[in-house]
Amino acid sequence: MAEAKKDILVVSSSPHLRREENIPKIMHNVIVALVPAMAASLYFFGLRAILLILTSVLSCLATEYVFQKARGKEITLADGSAIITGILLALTLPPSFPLWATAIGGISAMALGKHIFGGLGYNIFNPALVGRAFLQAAFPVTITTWTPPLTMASVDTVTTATPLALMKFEGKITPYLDLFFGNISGSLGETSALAILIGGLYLRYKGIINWRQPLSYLLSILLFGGLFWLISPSRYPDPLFHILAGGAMLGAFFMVTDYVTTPVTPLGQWIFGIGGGFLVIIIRLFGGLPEGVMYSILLMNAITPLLNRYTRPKVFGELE
Amino acid sequence: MTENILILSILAMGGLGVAFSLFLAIADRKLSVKEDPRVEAAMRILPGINCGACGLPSCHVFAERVVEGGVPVSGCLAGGEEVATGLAELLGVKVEKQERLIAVVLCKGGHAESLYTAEYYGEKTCEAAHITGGGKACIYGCLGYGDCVRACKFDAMAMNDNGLPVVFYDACIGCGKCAEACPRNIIEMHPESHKLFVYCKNRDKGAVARKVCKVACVACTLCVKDCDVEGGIEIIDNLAVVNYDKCKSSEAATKRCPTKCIFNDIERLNTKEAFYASQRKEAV
Amino acid sequence: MEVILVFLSAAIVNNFVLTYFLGICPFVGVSKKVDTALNMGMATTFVMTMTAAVTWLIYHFIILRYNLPFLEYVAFIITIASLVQFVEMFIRKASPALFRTLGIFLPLITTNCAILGLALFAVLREYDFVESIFFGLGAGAGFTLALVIMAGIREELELADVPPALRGAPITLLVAGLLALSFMGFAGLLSV
Amino acid sequence: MNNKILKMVIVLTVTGIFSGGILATVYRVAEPRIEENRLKELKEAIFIVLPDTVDYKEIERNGTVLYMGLDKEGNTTGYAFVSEGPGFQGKIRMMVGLNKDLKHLTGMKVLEQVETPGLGNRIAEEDFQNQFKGLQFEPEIEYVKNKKPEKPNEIQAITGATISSRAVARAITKDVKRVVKILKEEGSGS
Amino acid sequence: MAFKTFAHGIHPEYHKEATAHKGIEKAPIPSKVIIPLQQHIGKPCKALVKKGEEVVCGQKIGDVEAFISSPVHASVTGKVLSVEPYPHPLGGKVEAVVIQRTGEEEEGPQGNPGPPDLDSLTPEEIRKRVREAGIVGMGGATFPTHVKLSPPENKRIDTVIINGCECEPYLTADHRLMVEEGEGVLWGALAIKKAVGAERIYIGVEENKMDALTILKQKASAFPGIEVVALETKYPQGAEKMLIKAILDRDVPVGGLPMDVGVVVQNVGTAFAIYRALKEERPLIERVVTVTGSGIREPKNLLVRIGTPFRDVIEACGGMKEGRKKVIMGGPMMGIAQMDLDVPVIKGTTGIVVFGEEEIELDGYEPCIRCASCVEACPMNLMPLKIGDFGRLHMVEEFKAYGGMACIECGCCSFVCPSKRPLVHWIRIGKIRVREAERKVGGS
Amino acid sequence: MAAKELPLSKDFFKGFWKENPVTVQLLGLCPTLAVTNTAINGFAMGMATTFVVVSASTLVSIIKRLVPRQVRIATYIVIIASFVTMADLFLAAQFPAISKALGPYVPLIVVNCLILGRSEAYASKHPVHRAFLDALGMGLGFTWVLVLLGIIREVLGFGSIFSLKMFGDWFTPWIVMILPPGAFFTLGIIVGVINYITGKEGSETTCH
Repeated sequence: MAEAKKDILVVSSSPHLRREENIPKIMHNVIVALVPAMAASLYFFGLRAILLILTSVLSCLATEYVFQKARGKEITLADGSAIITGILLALTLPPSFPLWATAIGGISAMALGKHIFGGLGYNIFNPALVGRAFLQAAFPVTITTWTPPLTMASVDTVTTATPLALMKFEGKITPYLDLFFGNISGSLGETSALAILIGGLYLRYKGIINWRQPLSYLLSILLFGGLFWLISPSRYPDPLFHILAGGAMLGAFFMVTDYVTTPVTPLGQWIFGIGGGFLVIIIRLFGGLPEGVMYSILLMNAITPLLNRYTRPKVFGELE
Repeated sequence: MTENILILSILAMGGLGVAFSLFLAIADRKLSVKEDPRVEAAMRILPGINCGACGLPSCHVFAERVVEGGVPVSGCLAGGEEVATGLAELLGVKVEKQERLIAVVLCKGGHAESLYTAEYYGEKTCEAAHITGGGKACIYGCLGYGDCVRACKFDAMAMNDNGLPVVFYDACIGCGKCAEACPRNIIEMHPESHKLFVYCKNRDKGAVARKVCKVACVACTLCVKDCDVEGGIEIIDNLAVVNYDKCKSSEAATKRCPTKCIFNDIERLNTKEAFYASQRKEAV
Repeated sequence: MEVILVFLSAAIVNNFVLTYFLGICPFVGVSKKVDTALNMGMATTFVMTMTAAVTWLIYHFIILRYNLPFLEYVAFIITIASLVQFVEMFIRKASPALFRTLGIFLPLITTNCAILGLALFAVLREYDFVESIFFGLGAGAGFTLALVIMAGIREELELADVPPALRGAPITLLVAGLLALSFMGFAGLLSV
Repeated sequence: MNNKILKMVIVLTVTGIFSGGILATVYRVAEPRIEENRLKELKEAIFIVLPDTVDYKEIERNGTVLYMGLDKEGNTTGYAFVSEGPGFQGKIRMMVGLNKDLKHLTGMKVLEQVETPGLGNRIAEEDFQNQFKGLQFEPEIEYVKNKKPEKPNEIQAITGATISSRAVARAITKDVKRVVKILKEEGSGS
Repeated sequence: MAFKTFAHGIHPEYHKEATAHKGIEKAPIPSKVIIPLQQHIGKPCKALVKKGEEVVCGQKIGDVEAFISSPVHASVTGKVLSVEPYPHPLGGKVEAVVIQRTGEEEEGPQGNPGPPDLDSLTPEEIRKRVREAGIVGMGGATFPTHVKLSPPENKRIDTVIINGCECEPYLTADHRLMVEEGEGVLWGALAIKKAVGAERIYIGVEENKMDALTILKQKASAFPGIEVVALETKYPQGAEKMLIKAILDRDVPVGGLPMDVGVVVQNVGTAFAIYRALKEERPLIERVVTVTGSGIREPKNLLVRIGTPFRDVIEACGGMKEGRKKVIMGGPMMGIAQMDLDVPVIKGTTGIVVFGEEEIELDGYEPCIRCASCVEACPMNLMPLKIGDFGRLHMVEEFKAYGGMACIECGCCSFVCPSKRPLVHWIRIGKIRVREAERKVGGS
Repeated sequence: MAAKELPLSKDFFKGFWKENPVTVQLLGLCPTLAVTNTAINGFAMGMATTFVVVSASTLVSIIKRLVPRQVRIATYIVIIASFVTMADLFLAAQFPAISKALGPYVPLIVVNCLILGRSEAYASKHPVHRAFLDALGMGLGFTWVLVLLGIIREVLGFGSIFSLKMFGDWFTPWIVMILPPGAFFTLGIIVGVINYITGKEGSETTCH
């Protein structure tokens, strides 16, 4: 080896300046943005919520560790991406969901959703939703068994239906204020629209998400929901209900905005949002399941590579 | 009833058979397009690994061309003589003997011999490092990130402990991919008969070259004088260059080299086995 | 309206590849590039539609008429084989350019179980002639859809750090599983 | 050229003829067994939905096939028929038993279904099917969720499979009314 | 107040305060200069002098008979030590004339009467003199200026834009030039306008250089047809295409030149060099160089003779601090890291930025998380994440299909990437590969 | 082609592991995925396929000289379809329950590329006894993978093996395993694991 000179020069390719932002910073901000939703779940469902979130996060971290260790890769548990997956997965589960099944969800989320593709950045589908969809397919009964929030006075029943299920199967509409604040039965994190909105606005404020995806997704739900409502107001709920009920808000701010699994081009992002919103309405109103947010996003994830391919922006100065 | 079924089904199936085979036969006649069956036959002979050493995109294209007569039957480097004979047999032509090509790495300035004036940060490939100049002071020398080794599809190269690539004489088929991959054009393809090589590409003046690398050619002209053949070696741009038209091998020319950068017939010593044996020894 | 339902059902809700496992071989084999996948999909759709029509005729005018149910498979497969071969010859003659992009897939189509599956399902579901044709179109469209989506994903995965043992077929199957999981969202869409 | 074509035609035709012949022979052997299996299955289903039945008679009315159950003495035990309707993913076919007075059901057995395993396909389980014993179908069969049925025309839906349960209820309601109408007309007519 | 600008781009920290208010100092004249025979885009010069020959400051020592080329001049009076390949700040080794200085403090040819005003010069004469003075694009591009001043017959030029953006962080050379030599810049701009027959002149300056804006606006009132435009401070505002977009809202076509939309863009430094060449008949032998960065003891704006080794320039600023350093010629966004301090200052050296340990980015990168920051940042509206990968993996066809060749290598994508991926580096590889492939096709 | 005479045992055993039709050659994936929700279904499908591949290969090997090139595929496919029909009739007559469970996937054996592949690539070029052994090996190789797949999916999806209950009431079946996604996941993982064991990187389908 040549003698190491003391003031050796460093050469590298330009640019020589880099923004301070890095992956852990982004991820940690997302975790911060999830705090209101987690707090709301604690308020409505008590310590059970914390248990679920912990189980989910730990199982995700453990799976990530095992995969990275097995492949001899750098262990990147600290970058926070596994934690986010864990939290998001937990937030989509019913409060009474068994812990062992939660762990299976966490493992399948990380294994099937992320590490078979090579880890962070390479996955095609949103890992948390892969975990959720896996659980939905594996334990369809357990995952649709809902307990009411602590704040809801209900003595006669141990299980209830979510606002969407009430709407779909019994034609009942839940009051909007309850939907907004989260005084309803449903998954841990999707009950309180308010808490999610706070987190989403924080992410926007920090510049981590852009406004295109949540906006187009929610607008599309409003539009298509509104269309059917106009066709038959008695049969279909009004668009505001669609926005506030179920996982629409959580999806709009934390899943449609996921970097890895959504398009990178502006046009692609619009199409993703609009297509997703359309699918939500179709599945909610005509499908076999009351909720369509998860599937709408997974399906759009699947065509994201195609969207990226066919919505390449016009190069500056490119002729038509 | 039962007899009926038997007869009916025989009739039906026979009818279908007649109908479809006639239909196809007529279609075949009306719509037939000839494809040379020899292409398929050639494909069977070729190795089918689409290495691209022949300069064509795939083995199939090669097969088409070779049948057309666009490329010689010996054009498949990966397949070697066996394929060439096979193709020749198929196409009824004679094999032109072609001399085997070997890749030669013309730089001996590894970590131990070179001066580093800078540290390179960035993608660890020669190609990328070359754009920024890399860390080595010698801008003609091997960058040592192994693009050539990665380019080799035949497992005929490896990086040694000194950060230099080694070509395995016994495994190289002469496809030239490594030479193509080297951004500094240090690797050259030579016929087997070339034995004498100057392992340096530095065109700086002797003093400058010497400063940056212990085994650089300093253009001292000793080899030029010692060479068995007059004019077998010339100095071009401060660098000794072997003129293979006149001289392919000369032990004498290598004797007095002050920086030990010219050798005769050492390539054949680089076999796969020898390489891994030597690496292991050093590791111990 | 009815035929549109048949079409949508075959294309999306009961996607041939993702719910009936039909046409998995080409699905795994020809889904590396989007362009190729698209061509393969179109070729298959074309053959499927033709098959749906011809096998319907054969079923109704030979097999049902003379009550020879046991000849169904043989008759169908020989029809398909001949059809594919004919299409191959025809395209080759009519448009050599098209043949170069499509032709290489045609031999693959004969043993694409989606085609025979299509013919069998059409019989099983007692579709009439027009419905059969739309069923073929829909199944072809669904096959193309799945194939193109998969190709898009696989192009992306070319750049990904997939574990070596999973590269190629295994990751394709796993992604197909995830796609099937996503397509479960459509379950029950057209039947209630 | 012509020779080639001729050979092609002959080979394929001969193959076809052989194939047709052999298959016909095999079919001739297998067919009775297959038919037997089919009848056995039908019979079993009828006996399940119509208690105390040992024999049945197939009757056809306006294109609807009905099975009249007979007990040991040859008395009518009720009527069975096949009811069909769209389920969650595909068609559901059921054998439904109707009592002699056409007042209530005597049983139901799912013949064919492609509902989600573990969820919708639980309509084929005993517990669910048994709910139809003695169930009244006027004004129509209703389903309730997560609680015990209270009225005589109610069944409890399978948890997580509301749609499949509802599909069964709807299909049976529709078909039983039709059958009852046919039988009543016949009764009044004769 | 909303300033004019273009779409996308980034807002890095500018770090200009270290030198923004420091007047231009004359650097000591070095004892030895190295004049590379190629300091421009185009055909390299041939040496007009031999080893041992005496040369005087301002003497033309290299030239070649080619349109796209530019002569070089001795920047000191002295004796030619050698003509040999020498490390070049743009990489590799280039034939250079090395001159040992013998003369005392010389100012070079200047004060020649020259024509009193522009009216006496024809466009043809302006171009000729600009060429003889060896003027090239001083913003770093080093495209021979007389070529730009000779638009082909079929391209009508209506507008001249003088680029005073200096959007690269750290650099203040142009800024100081505008503040201190505003009149010269404006005069040079008029000469350019006359040479190309344009109707108007815009001078684009980013609004973070308020003093320069004020001074230029004041002085411009005396010149007809010059408008000083304040632009938003955003990188890469100074890229030709972006500048034209911001000021005129015209899109230069991909692969096209500003002249395709009737515009000529010149850097303020170039305008000033033209002024000195015409007014003072002084060839281009010195330029303003910003020497700054955390590794420099006394950051300065220096007037440096072309050919001065970097080592001497850095010495004139109190030398470098201890430890590992990165020496960049040009700004940190597009500049080139040097592996040797013997390289000389050339006509395109806008600055020498020396980064100390803390400013050197770490090696290595993470997987792309497809955050789309690069897509949002790219002023050329490309998808850097894609073309970067295509370049890295030598996917030539895809690289071209995604418009990789349109990349201006401004570095915005690499700058914003949270995974620290070296996108520009990869894109350069891609471009090289595409050119190689095209050469191959063309060749066979 | 068969320049070197391999031992007969090799003809037989290669289908089990080295050239396993499913895990290595990726042939016949449709039935592999579709009918393996229980072990018994997988077994039945495997046996039916084995029957067809053995009969077809043997017959093809016998008549290989009589068939002209142009109608080779068509003839083979007719032969295969005939055997499949026989298998189908046999199942319907003897095992109506299994016949019902396998549904339309029995006729789809016709287009299982494994069978045509063996007929075309092996039987049409080799003597009868070799073709027979090769087909038998392939068929059994196919069967064991199907049974393994069936076992995994049945255990997780129903909590049983060959319909025998495995776990107590505490076990909640993973319904996903008997649904399409579970089939894809399980096969994907099995092929991945086998690639890992054999040290092979990525495999491509050779179906044609």
